Amino acid sequence: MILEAIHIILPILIVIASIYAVLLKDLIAAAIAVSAMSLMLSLEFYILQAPDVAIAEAGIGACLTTAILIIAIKATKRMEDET
Amino acid sequence: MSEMSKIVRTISSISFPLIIIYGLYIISHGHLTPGGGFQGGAVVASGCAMILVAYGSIWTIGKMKEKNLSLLESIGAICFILLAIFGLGFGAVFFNNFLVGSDFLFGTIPSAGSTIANINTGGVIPLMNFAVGIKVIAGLFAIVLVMAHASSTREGKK
Amino acid sequence: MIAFIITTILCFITYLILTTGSGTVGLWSIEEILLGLILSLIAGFVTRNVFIKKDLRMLNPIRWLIFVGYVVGPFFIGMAKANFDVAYRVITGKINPGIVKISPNLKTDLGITLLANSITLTPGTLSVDIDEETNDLYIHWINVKENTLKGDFVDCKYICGSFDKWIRRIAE
Amino acid sequence: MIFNIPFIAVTALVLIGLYTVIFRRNLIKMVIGITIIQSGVNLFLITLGYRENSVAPIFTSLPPGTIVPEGMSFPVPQALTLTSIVIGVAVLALMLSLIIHIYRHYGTLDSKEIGGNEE
Amino acid sequence: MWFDYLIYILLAIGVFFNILGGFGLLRFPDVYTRLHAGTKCTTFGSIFITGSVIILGLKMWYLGSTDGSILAIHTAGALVAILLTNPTGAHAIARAAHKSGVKPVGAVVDSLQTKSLKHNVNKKIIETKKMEEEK
Amino acid sequence: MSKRNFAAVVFFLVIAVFFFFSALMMHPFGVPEKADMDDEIIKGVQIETGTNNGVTSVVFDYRGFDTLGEATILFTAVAGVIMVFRRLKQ
Amino acid sequence: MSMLETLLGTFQTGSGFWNPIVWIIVAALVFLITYILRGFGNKKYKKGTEQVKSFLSGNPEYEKEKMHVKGSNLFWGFTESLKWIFDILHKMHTGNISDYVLWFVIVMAVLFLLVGLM
Amino acid sequence: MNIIDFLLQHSPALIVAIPLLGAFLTPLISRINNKARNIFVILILGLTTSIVFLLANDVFAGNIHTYVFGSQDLALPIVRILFEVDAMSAFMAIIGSILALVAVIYSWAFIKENTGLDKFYTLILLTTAGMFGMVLTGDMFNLFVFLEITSIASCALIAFWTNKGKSVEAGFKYIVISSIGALFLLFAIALLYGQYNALNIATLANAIQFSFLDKIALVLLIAAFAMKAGIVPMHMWLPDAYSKAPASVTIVLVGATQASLYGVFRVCFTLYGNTINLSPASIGWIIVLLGLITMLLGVAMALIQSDFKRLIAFSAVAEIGFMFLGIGAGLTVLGNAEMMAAIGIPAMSGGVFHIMNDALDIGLLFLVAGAIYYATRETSLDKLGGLARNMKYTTVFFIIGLFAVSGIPPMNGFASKLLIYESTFQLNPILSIVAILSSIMLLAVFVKVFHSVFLGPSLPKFKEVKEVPKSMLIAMGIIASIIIVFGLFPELIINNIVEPAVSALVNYGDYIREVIPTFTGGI
Amino acid sequence: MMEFFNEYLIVLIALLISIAMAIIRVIKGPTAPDRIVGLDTINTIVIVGMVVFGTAFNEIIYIDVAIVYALLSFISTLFIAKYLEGGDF
Repeated sequence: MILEAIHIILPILIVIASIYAVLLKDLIAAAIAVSAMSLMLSLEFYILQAPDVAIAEAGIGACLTTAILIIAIKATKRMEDET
Repeated sequence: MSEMSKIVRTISSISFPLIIIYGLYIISHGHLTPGGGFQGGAVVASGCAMILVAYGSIWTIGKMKEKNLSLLESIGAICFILLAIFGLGFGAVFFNNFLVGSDFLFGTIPSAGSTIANINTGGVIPLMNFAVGIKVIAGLFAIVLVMAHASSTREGKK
Repeated sequence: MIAFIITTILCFITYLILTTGSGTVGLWSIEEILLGLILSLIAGFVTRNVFIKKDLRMLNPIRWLIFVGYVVGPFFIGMAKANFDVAYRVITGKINPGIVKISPNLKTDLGITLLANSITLTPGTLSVDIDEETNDLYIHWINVKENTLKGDFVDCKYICGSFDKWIRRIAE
Repeated sequence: MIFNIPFIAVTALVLIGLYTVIFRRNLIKMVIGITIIQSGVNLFLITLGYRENSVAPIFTSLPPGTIVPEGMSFPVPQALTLTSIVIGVAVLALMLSLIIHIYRHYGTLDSKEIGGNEE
Repeated sequence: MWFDYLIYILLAIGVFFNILGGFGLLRFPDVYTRLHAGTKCTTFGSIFITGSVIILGLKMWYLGSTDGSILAIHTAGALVAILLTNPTGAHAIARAAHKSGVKPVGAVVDSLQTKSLKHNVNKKIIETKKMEEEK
Repeated sequence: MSKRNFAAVVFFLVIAVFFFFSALMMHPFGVPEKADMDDEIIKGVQIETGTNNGVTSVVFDYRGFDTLGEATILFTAVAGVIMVFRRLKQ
Repeated sequence: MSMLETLLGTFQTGSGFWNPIVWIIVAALVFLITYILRGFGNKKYKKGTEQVKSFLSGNPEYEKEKMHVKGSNLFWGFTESLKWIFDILHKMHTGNISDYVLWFVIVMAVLFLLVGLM
Repeated sequence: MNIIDFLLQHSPALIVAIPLLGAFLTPLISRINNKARNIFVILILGLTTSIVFLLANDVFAGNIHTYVFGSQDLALPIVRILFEVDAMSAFMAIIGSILALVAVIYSWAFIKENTGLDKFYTLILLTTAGMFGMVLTGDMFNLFVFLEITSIASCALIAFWTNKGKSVEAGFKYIVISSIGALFLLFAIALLYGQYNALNIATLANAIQFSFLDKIALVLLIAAFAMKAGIVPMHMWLPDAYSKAPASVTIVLVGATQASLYGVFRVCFTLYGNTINLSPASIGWIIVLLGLITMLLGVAMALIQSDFKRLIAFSAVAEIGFMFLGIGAGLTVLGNAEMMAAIGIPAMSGGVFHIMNDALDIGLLFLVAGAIYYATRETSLDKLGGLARNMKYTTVFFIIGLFAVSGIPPMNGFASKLLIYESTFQLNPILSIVAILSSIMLLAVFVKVFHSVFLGPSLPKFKEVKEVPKSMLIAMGIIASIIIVFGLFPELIINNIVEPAVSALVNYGDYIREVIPTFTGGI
Repeated sequence: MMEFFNEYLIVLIALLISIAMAIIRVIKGPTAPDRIVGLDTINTIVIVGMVVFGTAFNEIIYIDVAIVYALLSFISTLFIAKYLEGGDF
């Protein structure tokens, strides 16, 4: 019962984080939202009984992806221009 | 301005060996606990990325050239594919786990069911873990290092 | 060379702690110990220059004992106080913040780092910046007592309590 | 027995990523969209391999009372997801390094301005 | 079993502080005060929750399971890692916030601001001196 | 809304509807219908490959060639990144 | 017919055959005839006389570079008369990555409607 | 044990493993010497090519090779990765090996003056290995992995000239397109896996019920592969990528595109072969229509281009339409034995033969374009002119390519196009009329190029232009001679290579029965 | 045994509520440092959640993942902080 509740709450949080990763104009904020999404995705993997994937997502998704994104934003520019 | 503050540097220095040894632990216990070559490699590469962010990419590239990293990655990949080809030589086909059951290196078979961690199992899998681990460490760190260095020397090029 | 040996030993101990309960030689199996030795040699070789920089003061075991005593004793108590303080402020919303400067007169990097982290985790304070040369700390204080302000500096005892003495004993 | 919420979340993630790639003009935003699609597909694979009241397919220190084939989640989707994650970071790194070069050449990240005068 | 009650109590304290951290994150007005809530409360709550897990592991070990010791030691490792990295992260965020120009809301005193001002003034003086010397 | 965006929204909605229905038509969450291959692997992990971790045995033994491909992809990406940021001859 | 096929046809389709060797012989014959015809005219060709210069209704000859018919000028009439089609085609190729992905989505949606609903 | 037997037995694995090993070794060897590296790469590709021919020789005799990684037994259910080589796979592998070998020989001189050459050769080897893996594998996820290898490596290769903004941009477009395509491919694979708990193509083909989810997966698979193959209207990345890449990369890219095309055919014929005619909306007709649009639009766009390489790229799009037309016509009559023998087999052999012809023709034209770029540093048709005086051999090669691509006898393009025209005429006359029309327009396009680049007065700025180096001429000569041989003796090729490949596609039952002996479908 | 461990699952739900609050801060925070504070909080809570879940399912080996998180989550924070400080990498 409680496990099912967790399986309902976590995907919703993931989707919310991903929506805001798209909507935010500040690319740094978008990168932070992607990182948060990745973190919760990893928790979801962990709860879906896949600890191997959770470690990989921790190392790659939550850490290195953010790092590369931030480096790329640093090399280009921060704000997404208003359309 | 390419270094972070003293506190961050000190903590990075302290936790760097811990992250490295922990990543190696994950690599070496890949066949027993969650983890393996990719995960452990990612952990160690992240640790190196921490040193990069704490000390700056110019300091880091003085310690570790990307050429050497590329070489290291090649060596890891060659080890991996040679282990696969050894399967052709010793056993019958590619990716044959020729060491399992041979009582040689990592050759024993664990008792069925729930066991405690016995590192001396898995046949060729731990060796492959190490090869892939070397490869992933060098590869991921090379990506971060090259990109960081390129972004920090942008003004110099223009 | 010394740095290499020390780092290797530290890595080996960490590895042994991580792999307890694996066999019969003590708590470990013989293969585990061998593999751990090899891996910690590698890790020690890689990290020797980053981990230790000409500062071998922390080799003394007495300092470690004091450190453990510090963490369990005054530090934990301070931390508990801090949290009830923050809880109080979260609920009531009473804050009076400001950034102040203290000069704890600690020489080593490790000491100032320990102090800064302790301060971050204890009552109402948060280390914001550090002066790289003079080791002065800039502290965000959630509840500034205005009678303690003397020019730029604030006396250490209002913010760190007895921490700086402990840390001087540990790291200097 | 819940109402397939994880599958719907997967669909939502894929669609959000696709939306980003189609409607957003910033190149880094598009890359973020691709990352989101990637996450969605990864989540899908893992979700397919989940069995109720199961544990991970690892025999070390197994919880007592686990039934061996039925009480374990599938190992194959997890292996596939590992591959997929590494592929994702490889693609991401390449895309971002190309974006850095594009910015150096064009001075902008707007996809419309960059590809605009194509014959 | 008083052990179980101890575990429950520790868990309850930990959960309370973690939720308090989240609550404080929403309630406080600026970055620095939010850092107070977000770092301190969650670290403290984590200590209690991991502490309860450690006690559980020790209890299992006492009851004769080797797994218990592994549980206790690894959880302690996680705790050490949290204690090592969390305050440093908070410090890095605070420094970054201050350098990127976020000012503390309702600050009584801000000596870092004056310091950086002074620093800038000094830099300008030195630069102008150099320029004059070059001329 | 331009003509392009209107068309995009329409076709996007079509795709969304189909994906949504496919999500509803999947097997119930947590109850897979068939499990031949994975059950076979789980049974054979300890005997055939000598490992305790099923995922690692799948990654390196049963589907080792995928892993070779994955390692190759990382190698390719690193080669590509280094090549893209190489120093050009003037 | 079948006799002829086996003799000549090196390549049989469902309804006929084709022999490239014959083609080559024909091409060679044509080339030979052309060469002979060219030989007739070649006798009267003298270098350095008026004969060599091109005659443009008495106008002076342009420079070499201007004489060259540019690639985009070729088939000008064809493209001009079908301008509306090519305009549409030009509009399709925006060079914008989002549009590329949008075309993918459109094809996918159409295929979904065709395959999924029927 | 005989060495040939040993090689033959392990050839499916070796074909992929040797280029990979070569790619991993190239950075090490290029530290020694640059020339050693070039020779090493050519040796590796030569070895691979010879093994490919060894395998193909055996496969065209009618055997299907299976190779299980990790263990030799083929017990059910299939848990290991399986390589399954039938004649179609061997056919594609031959194309890939020829193209890669030619590309490496060509680039010896072509990109000699650039930096970063060790990475360049590494990536070429990796692209080739990915191509081989894609066409040889019998496992869906493995297909995805090799698709990604191919696309990532070729993306980096497209952006090789990083000092040009356009080529970096083309590389970025390519990677976005291919990663999105690959992700939807993975989604489709996951859908199939979730239903049938299998990844092997044969096992899946045995189990597929053509339910709603299967339809979704089919659409995703076709759309993703078609986008990677450059079908209109998803072709727009292709001119960008082809025209901005170095010529020796483009020729490898042609091979990669055709590997994606192979993906479409493998999915339609083998994976869904048993059930594809259950769909009321015939997939075959959809593919035929896509092929028609592709032909017309590609050739129309090619007519108005003013850039040499971009023009050839659009004509490559048109050529892909021919293959889709031929093989789609075969797919419409799949399962109907009489129609298959009358229409399907000729149409499909035309289509399959055209895959090889397209690779050779378009490859030759791109190499010529690269040679002209090498000599003059110019690709715009408006600025080029009168080059026939300076570059005689190149002109001859271009004429050969022109004749071949527009289907003029006695080149190879004519044979395959004739087969397609005749058989599709029986299916529906409009199809063949459209095909002939676009073929004529293709001729017009290349006459334009020939006129404006090679003919005309010799321009003063190209006075100093010389013939290109020998290695480039050798590379072009290899392809040109293959084209002429294929054109002169098409029956030989069709009987020995194309017919087995076509029958491998049509008799999909054999492919499945090789793994699952109890399978009852198929012809 | 299972009934006792389910207490930990209730703790997990409470932690999820806390995560939701931090998510609100991440998406709402007016400046970038606010968002990082939220991210940092999520990090810590996720680590604790992992420990709790591993205990709840009596899987000792799962705790390793939590240690990885505790060590690595710090790094992404550092990267963003360094960006905001304004220095080159």
